[in-house]
Amino acid sequence: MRQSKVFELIKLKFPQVSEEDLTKAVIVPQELLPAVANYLKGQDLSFDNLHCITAVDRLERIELVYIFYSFKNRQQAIVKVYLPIDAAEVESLTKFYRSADWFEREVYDLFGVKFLNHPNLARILNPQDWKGYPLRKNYTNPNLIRKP
Amino acid sequence: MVTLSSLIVMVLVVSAVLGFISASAMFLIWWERKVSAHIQTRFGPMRVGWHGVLQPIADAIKLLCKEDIVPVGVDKWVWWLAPFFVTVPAVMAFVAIPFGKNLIVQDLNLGILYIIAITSTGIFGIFMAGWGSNNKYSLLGGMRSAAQIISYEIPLLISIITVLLFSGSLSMQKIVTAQAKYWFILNPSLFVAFFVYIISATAEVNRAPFDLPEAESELVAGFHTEYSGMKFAMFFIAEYTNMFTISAIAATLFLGGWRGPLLPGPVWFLIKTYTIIFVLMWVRWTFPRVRVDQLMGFAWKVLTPISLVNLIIAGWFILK
Amino acid sequence: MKMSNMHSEQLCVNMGPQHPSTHGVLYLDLRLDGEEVVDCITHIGYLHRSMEKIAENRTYTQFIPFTDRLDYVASMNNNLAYVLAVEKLLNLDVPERAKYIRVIVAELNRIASHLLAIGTFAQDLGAFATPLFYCFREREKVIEIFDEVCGNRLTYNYMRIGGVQFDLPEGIDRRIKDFIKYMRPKINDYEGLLTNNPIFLERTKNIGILSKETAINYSITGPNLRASGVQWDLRKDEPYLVYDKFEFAIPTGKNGDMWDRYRVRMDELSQSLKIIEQAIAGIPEAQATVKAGRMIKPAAGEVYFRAESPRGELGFYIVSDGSVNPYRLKIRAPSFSNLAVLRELVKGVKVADVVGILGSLDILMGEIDR
Amino acid sequence: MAITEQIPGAEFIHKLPGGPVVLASTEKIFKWAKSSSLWPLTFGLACCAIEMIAAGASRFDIDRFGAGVFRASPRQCDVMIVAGTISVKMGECVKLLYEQMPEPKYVMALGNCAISGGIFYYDTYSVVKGTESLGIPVDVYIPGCPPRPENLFFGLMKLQEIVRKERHAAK
Repeated sequence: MRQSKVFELIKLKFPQVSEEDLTKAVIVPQELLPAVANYLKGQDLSFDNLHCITAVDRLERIELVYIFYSFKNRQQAIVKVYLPIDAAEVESLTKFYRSADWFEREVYDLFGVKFLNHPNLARILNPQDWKGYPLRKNYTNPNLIRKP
Repeated sequence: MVTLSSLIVMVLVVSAVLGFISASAMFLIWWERKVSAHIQTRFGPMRVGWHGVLQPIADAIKLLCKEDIVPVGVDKWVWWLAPFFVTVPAVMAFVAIPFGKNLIVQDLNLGILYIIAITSTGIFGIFMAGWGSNNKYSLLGGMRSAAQIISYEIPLLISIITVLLFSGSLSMQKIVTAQAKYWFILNPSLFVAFFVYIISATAEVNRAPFDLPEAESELVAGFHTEYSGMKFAMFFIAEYTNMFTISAIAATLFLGGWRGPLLPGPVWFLIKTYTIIFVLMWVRWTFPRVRVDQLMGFAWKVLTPISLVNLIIAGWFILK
Repeated sequence: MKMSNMHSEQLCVNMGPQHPSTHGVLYLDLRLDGEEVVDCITHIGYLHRSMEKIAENRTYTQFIPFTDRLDYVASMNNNLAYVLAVEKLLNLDVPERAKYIRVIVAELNRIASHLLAIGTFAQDLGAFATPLFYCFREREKVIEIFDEVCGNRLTYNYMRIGGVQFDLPEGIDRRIKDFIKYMRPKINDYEGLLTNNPIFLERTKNIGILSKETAINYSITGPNLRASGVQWDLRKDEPYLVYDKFEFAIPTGKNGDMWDRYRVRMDELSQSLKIIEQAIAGIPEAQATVKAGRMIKPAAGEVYFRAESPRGELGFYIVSDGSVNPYRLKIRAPSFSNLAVLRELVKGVKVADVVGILGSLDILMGEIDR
Repeated sequence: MAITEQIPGAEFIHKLPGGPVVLASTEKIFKWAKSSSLWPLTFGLACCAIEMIAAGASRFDIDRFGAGVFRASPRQCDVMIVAGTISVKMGECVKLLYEQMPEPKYVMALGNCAISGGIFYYDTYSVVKGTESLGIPVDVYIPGCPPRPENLFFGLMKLQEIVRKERHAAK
């Protein structure tokens, strides 16, 4: 089963999703994410593994990248969520996938994306009193010396 | 009434014993480092003296001139006294150990009882160190050691009682004399007792695989985590002295003490003792550590029943 | 009265960041009830070196040495996963000989890494230093080979985009064959020292059980996943390089306890030796590198590639905007997920088992904190 | 203050004929003991820690120099080998560990990261630029990324030299 097949199946159930041209990733509107994740985990597709969550700062928006994996079908699916940079909030997936716990904390720590209903949304890599979100493109810190 | 001459003799004997203890502890520390190194295909200390023989002396002098830190929040008195409570019983046990035919400080007629009674008080020091340090690792180490020593005291004593059934005396010299015909270890029931004794004694002196009170991979350094300098050295010396004591008791009770052909008594005694110590070291550098509940289970469910049954069988043999 | 009804005041023990058996700078916040663990909160980030930020300011080639320092016990495998990801982005195919060389060095490094894992695991269980030093003795042999191949002992920086830095030196195949011959009986030595030791069995059997479902749900990968009974190895299931040409088995466990995790690593040692043997036999004589240029400018796009590193699936998610630097580079480190499950595993065990379970998971702080 | 001045009655010994000689040789013995028994702290930060273990393992065996007793408790060790990158989060802990060590104490910065930040100097927000920037005085720098165990031994021998050449046995 190819990524496009996964997209078609999701599209059938959720007509609002679209496909990213360049990467063929499934773009999901942010309010639909829990429903899509629930569907992905369900019987039809059985994506039992949330392999990775990451984010990309595209200046005007933050792209959340979810990589799902199905051990049953040996199949990978990349799902993206576009978030506005000034109100980066999305529902947490911890109730479906336990691995989401630390991945989401990491994204929160480095990009400042708020995951709603996360059991313990605290910084994970940086100290708790850290200011700013380091992997955003506009991040500055006196400790950060640019390579000449 | 203490006369001057007896006072002088006393001072001489005490200094001889103390000298022997520190020399023996240092030798054991060096030996352990060499044995462990050779087990691990290394050399161990090489640069300080011939094959590193001066290494423990260098270590001791260095520890002597280290800063003595008293951490904030320790229970001062308890913390200060703990190393002494560990070291003094270890030294006192030497009173009743027979090194040779006449080479014994005082042949008490309750010798073995005295040694066991004295060495068990060492636990106070360990527990004081654990409690007084105000450190959680130390506390856990102290608690473990208290539980461990109390549990292993029972099979240890029962195995010794088995010996006493055969020797008919508590005096160390009389026990050695009782082995004139054959070593006690050759008796099947005492053979079992010997192993029970060695295992419980290993636990008693906190050696691997029963080194839970100072388990490095779990509790950093266990009960002596907060000690530095000379106080730490005292724990170290006490540990090795205790190891010598239990091996000496094993040699006396089961291996015929200083008895042996050709060589003089003290030499035989030391050979036997150091052989047992070597076996303890060998075990230490080979086995993983047991867990605390397994340790207790082993004492109560395995060793105690074995030693009790063994005692009954031995008693039946003697009565028969 | 039943023992389970007895509770004492909760004791909070801070294990780490400096602790002999936290494998680096991990900080565990243990809540104890006597000796029993009630809860364990894991704090990471004490080795956070902001690799991902560095990547955004380096060219693709310049970032290779940084991947060495991710999982510093298995640098070759990190190099490999990274260059394969970039090559996938570039759609670049490397010569056959380079693929063989990559397989050989990656498998050698897997052996070195597993040896360290087994040694430190035994150390954590309290077998003081001896098994660890035995493992290091054999590891030195691997390092010697690497020293000859690329001139460094720990951080190799050997892979290049489009091949490898140098071709293998003369006569190295002889040395590798010697190593294989030397290593096989040594594995039996470890079996004798640890596997059948009653204390070791008692300490590891049925402790820290990680079920299949939990493992998948927590996104555990690598030997830890296989120990839970999932037959899954990227080298077999999504073969990259020339792994599909070799014959090797995927060792799996049954219960997912500490002993199974140890067992899987032990078995993988001999499987890796088998792969190296076949690779040495089949290596073609050819050019080892294609010129990819120093300044690589991939077209705008995104790629996710993962490879089987000794600790699990190491993934690189690279976003390119067409310039010489990656726009964003995400490192999906296997240890990160493997450590996340610790809290689940240690509930209700004794303190001594916490370090044992941690050792059996074989985590490495370098790639967790990045 | 010299260690011999701490000995009770040192002044009196100094006045005796031959007293200064005794004191000087005592001082020498102390220095010898200190230099031949440098116990390191079990404290690995990053990559260099693996090389530090390798230095202690069979092939290299740091125990030959009497420095093989890796103590896990900072109270019982003499030399802190800062082996690896110090992150901002870890900085406070490193300082605390240094303060917990009893005098006389020494610090070896093992590897470029511990010296200056190394390859993690530029473009990072979370790496401390070397041990000295934490306010910890460093006695021996051992460059390399990571340094080979031989380099560590060379650094150790240099440290022994420093200890033997100290003006006073007590720092």
